[in-house]
Amino acid sequence: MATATAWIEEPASEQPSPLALEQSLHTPAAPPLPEATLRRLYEYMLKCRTVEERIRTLFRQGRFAGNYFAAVGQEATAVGVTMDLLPEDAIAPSHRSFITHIMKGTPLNLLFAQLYGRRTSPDQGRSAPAHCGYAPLNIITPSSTIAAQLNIGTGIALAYKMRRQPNVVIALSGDGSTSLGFWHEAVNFAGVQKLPIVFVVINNLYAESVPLHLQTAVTDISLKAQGYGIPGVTVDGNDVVAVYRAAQQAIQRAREGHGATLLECKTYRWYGHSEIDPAKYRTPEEVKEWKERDPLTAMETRMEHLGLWTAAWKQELLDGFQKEIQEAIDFAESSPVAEGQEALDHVFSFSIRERALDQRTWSPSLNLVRR
Amino acid sequence: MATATAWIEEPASEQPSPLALEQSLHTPAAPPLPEATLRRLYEYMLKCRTVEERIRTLFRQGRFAGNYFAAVGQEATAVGVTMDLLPEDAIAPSHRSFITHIMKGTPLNLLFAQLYGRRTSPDQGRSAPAHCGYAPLNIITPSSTIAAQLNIGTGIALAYKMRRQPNVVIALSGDGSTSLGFWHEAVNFAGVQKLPIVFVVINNLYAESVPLHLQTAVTDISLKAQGYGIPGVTVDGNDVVAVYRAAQQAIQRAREGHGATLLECKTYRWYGHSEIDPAKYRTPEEVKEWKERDPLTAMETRMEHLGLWTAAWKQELLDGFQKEIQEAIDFAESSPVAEGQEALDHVFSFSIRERALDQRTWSPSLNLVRR
Amino acid sequence: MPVMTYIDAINTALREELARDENVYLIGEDVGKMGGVFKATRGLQEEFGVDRVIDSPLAEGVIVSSSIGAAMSGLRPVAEIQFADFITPAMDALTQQAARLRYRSAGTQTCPLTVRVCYGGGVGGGLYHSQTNTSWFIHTPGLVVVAPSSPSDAKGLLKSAIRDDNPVMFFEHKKLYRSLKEEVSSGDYTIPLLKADIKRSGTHITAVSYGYTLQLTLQAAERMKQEHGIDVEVIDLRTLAPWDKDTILNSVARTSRVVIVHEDNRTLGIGAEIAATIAEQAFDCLDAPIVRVTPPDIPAIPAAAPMEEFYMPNVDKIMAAMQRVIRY
Amino acid sequence: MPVMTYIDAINTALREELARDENVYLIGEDVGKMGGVFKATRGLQEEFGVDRVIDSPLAEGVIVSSSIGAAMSGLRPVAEIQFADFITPAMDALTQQAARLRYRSAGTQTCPLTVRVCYGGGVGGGLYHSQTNTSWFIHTPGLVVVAPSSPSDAKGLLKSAIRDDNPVMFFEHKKLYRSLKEEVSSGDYTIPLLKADIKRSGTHITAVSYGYTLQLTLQAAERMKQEHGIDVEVIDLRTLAPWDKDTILNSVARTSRVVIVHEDNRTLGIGAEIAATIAEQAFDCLDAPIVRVTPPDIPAIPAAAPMEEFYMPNVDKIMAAMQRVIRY
Ligand SMILES: Cc1ncc(C[n+]2csc(CCOP(=O)(O)OP(=O)(O)O)c2C)c(N)n1
Ligand SMILES: Cc1ncc(C[n+]2csc(CCOP(=O)(O)OP(=O)(O)O)c2C)c(N)n1
Ligand SMILES: [Mg+2]
Ligand SMILES: [Mg+2]
Repeated sequence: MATATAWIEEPASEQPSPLALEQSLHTPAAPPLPEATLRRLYEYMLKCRTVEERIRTLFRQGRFAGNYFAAVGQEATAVGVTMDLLPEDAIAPSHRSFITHIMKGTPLNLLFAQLYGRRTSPDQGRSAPAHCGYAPLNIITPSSTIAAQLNIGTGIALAYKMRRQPNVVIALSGDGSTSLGFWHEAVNFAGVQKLPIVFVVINNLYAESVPLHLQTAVTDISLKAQGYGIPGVTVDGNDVVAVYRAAQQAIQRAREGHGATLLECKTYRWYGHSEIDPAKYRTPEEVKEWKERDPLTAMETRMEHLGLWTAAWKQELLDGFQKEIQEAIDFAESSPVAEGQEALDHVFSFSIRERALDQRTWSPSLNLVRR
Repeated sequence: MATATAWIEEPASEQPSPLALEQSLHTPAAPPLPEATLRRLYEYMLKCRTVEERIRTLFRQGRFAGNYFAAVGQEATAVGVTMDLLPEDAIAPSHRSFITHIMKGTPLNLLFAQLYGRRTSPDQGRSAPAHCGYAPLNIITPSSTIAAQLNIGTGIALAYKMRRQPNVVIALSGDGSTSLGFWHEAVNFAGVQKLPIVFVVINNLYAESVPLHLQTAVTDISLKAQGYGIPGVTVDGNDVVAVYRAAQQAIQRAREGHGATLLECKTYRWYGHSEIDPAKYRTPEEVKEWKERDPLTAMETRMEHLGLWTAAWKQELLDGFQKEIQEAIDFAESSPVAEGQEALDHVFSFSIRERALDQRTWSPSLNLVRR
Repeated sequence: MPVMTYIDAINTALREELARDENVYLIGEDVGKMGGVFKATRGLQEEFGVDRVIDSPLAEGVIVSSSIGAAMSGLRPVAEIQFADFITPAMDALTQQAARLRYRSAGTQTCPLTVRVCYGGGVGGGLYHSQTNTSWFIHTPGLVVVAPSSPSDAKGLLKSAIRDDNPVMFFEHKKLYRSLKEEVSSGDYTIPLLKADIKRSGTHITAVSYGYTLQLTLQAAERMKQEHGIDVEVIDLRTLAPWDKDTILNSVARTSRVVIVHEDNRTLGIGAEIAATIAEQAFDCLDAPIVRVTPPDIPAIPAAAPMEEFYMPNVDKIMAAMQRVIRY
Repeated sequence: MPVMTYIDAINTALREELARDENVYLIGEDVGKMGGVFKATRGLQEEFGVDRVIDSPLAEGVIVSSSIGAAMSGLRPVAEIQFADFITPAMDALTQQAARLRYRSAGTQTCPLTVRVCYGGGVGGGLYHSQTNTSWFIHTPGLVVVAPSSPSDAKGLLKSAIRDDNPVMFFEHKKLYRSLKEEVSSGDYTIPLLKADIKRSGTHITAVSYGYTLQLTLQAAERMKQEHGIDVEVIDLRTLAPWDKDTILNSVARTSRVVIVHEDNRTLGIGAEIAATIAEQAFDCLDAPIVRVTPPDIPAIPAAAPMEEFYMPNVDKIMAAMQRVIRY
């Protein structure tokens, strides 16, 4: 029988080492991304930023109710892991993944209708703002239960596998989600079944007010992959090129049937957990430091050096985005709100209206012998 | 900012490496165990084996109802991790940990009364056979929910920590338990809180009929420790000395406030999952191979070489055990069974008998103006 | 028609559905190589392969939640929960995900999955192998909850459950698995969900039950006829949620006396909802108090036989209740 | 006496209990540094330190299950579930562990813990920040379930819960947190568990409710008096499990008419148990159908205002029910 020490070493040889995979992302061998790709990465980040800042303003103006969970500051991660997905690929979104709809192609009109809780929204006004799905593009309508979308995602991945479909599920969650049993059961199942799914852990160092060291005793969440026999990779979540490269590699693995990957993206949310959170639990210095590492400006500098960016081009893009956003806002604000009784719809495949509104009373039928 | 690669390496330096810890168990430096300790390890293994084989016979004879989950073949693990615990230390047992009661000192009379479901049992006939706790020695009365005892165990460990008590919780579970979210939440919490608890994963390669590779994509469960920032150790669970040494080291760490350890013991159950499981899902060859690695005979050979074992001594021990067991059986079989209505007791700190048996009916009180 | 046990009827229904629709697959603990701890899936992995009969990791949560995703994708998962006592890890998947996916997506995303749950006491299973916890799910709109009381119902209802477009929880009583045989049509028949079944008609008392206690209720009804000349109408709920109000209230309008029997805890067992509905919508029909025959409110069924007997409904307890509403 | 909101009363009770008993500690998501998402634990970590006010990982399961172990060891944990909607990960800990530890150990091991749960709708929280799921726990013998309807009740009942030797679930309605102020005695007083409270006495109708809807019921009662001269007796359950049968049945014996109001789903909400108990044990007392005012059976409360209004009980709906039982 092997010695205990030997046992410990075994797996490394059995499974792709996170390190190996990670380093390969930084080997000079890796060809530079096409200019068109760089441009699109930037355009999308700028669009996401523009859309969310506008959403935040609308919320502060009280033009829609509920709440919003902005990913401002995290665009490099959201964009890098979801660009170039196929329509048949699925996204399992978290509460902070609203902008991934923009990546997948959900019409902006519908997204704003969702924020406004209008009947024209994909959920007809049921879900809270930002908790949005879109069936035609395989974006799961999320609950609010943290990590639950990952587990549903494994089932979609299982269906791809059973049908030998070369598609992938991008499952998004945060550092806090990794403490939940649901997260563990999902990743373990994906490991055992070699499912085509990429678990993107967006490590923004906080779960609401709770800092990472109270969430887990490790500082690199990618280490957790070791326990599931899948590769774990950590990338700078504010470097959209690094994120995109890592994601593409993981997506490739998945499509080719080599199974799941855990991709940790280290980033930071600029604002509170939600629009009603002043985020007093973070120091101004920390926030400032991270804002200086703005993924957008970083990309601008990089592209400017390559002669791919000008202020004029940016303005042009912004003008286009603002126009599109304004149309979406108009659509949402002119959309009807569902009527009260519509709350009774879509409970089952059959209608429950009659049952729910049943006012009948029964009285004795006397045409019977009674004792 | 550090490179991704650097991040991956960080934690190793931060936390005791599983390898380091493991190797230290095999360094020639480690002093040989005192003869008395070797003797006690053997005596306990022999006693556990003898008790369980007798229990299995009693079950087959239909002398007690329900079922039983024998750890025969796994004694080196059960004994090695629980010997020399203090009365204030706690055990969080699984369904296959009945024999750890013998280690902790629960009177054999009570244990057999528990199997027989008699009123004299610690649970007065409530729990299924083998699901036994004992308050005076801090053994948690287990549920059947796999892994749930680990989570309760973390709370006991938290209490030790809060009270600066140098005690430890030995939390026992199997390979199958590691797939449950409960397992993950317990180990993660222990890692964050640096709790005095040792998670002993008894890896006997099967969860009922399900083999390890369908449970997890790793072959060494100790690897999972990496994701929680605690040391993970794998030992030969059939080598009682190796198990005892590893356990003592983990227990030491816990008592000194350095936190939790994940100790994987690789072993094998000789019989079915329970007494009603023919275990057709395993090959006779596999079973044979493992029976040849019987922890008891291995220890006998080892001790014989050291001049510490004779067949006569063994017989002497066996005679003593059989006598003690017979007394316990007599006690159990002569103990009363609870009456039906006792099912109403111990629901709350107050009695519910009156409420549950309430036959009263109310009629209108006419001394009131009625509309 | 072949004579079958309840477990054989379930095994047959699963085999026929696996053969009929390639989108159907089974997943659960020990359902594959071992064929299930109660042998409900016996022989199915050999016949349909490891991709369609999956031995899952020990994790009820992902057994159900992965099935939700697969169902969203057009598959027809049939998940097994080995014992109702261990369904808690799947509580979020069932109540927050499966029950609400259609609702929160306004009908654009659905999960036609079936979750088979082995439940019930009376077999000496003790605190953690005897539970009946249908109430948690009856109380969760969005879930269809079914519980057959006989082999032929088991086959026909399970087929309907698998073909239904809603998440269906299918509760199988472990004591019925082998204690009861009857003729089961070998054909491909289904029994409609959402409809109760009048298993015995009568004019003096309406007795409502489901699962194992339905059989006890039928025995009590027979003895009431033999020994007291009382005609008891026995209604099998079959579907516990949404339950068939009309069939029951129509019966009460004829009999004016009601006895409800179930094995779930008394407080907020389904009997409470049925009684409350009658007391609100059929108040005029009542000539006597509505009597529930249930276990007492204790955490679980103890292992020792006398305590289990004390807990379980039985024919005598049911007859005593019937006497009470008649004598009133 | 100081005038306090419900949230201040809870904060005060927690502070006083932390100061009174060194075995009391708090644990939950964001309860420490942030003082809770609703500020129920505001200032307590500063005052009592990180060992006694613990920011837990995002895992309701271990928040509750670790509290069980700590309680077994003699501590008095007060765990917080941030939203009732997210209690499912703790379902095993609550129903299979906390509720049964005393029972399965025949009283030799117990867990005196308190689990504070923020529940309820009417604040636009949408599908996953509005739930009322008390029924799951009322249906679980071994748990004491408490739900205060006012600031002074909140303080007195929370102190009793923390000092009680049973696992107590303490449901706090988020809409009550700041919508209501009243005088709250500054002393160290407790209010007994297991007893209902007659918040308004009357002779014509017995109206039963708890939590937020209790306040609506009081408003409806007042208007029934003003507008129709009807005297409604309003009973606040306070403890939902085990509920106070005697107080309610004694009242029904006097009034002979019953209206039950709650925010939980209609099917198997606590109203079902109360109505069923009355229909069995106080049948003679009834002069009218027992009417329940509840939301419809839909999976959860939609975000859009009109649908939430349609869902929630309100004063008009309650008055209509009261008219119905009077006119009958
Ligand atoms: C099971 C569950 N518990 C608690 C909550 C409340 N909650 C919503 S978001 C959140 C923090 C999530 O943190 P993280 O996973 O890091 O994602 P982030 O918000 O940082 O993007 C919490 C505790 C929830 N939605 N679900
Ligand atoms: C949550 C839960 N699911 C299922 C079961 C049924 N069950 C009892 S033991 C067991 C297998 C446990 O395997 P393992 O953890 O390896 O322990 P072992 O039996 O090998 O000692 C299962 C599935 C259970 N008790 N709890
Ligand atoms: Mg985060
Ligand atoms: Mg095992």
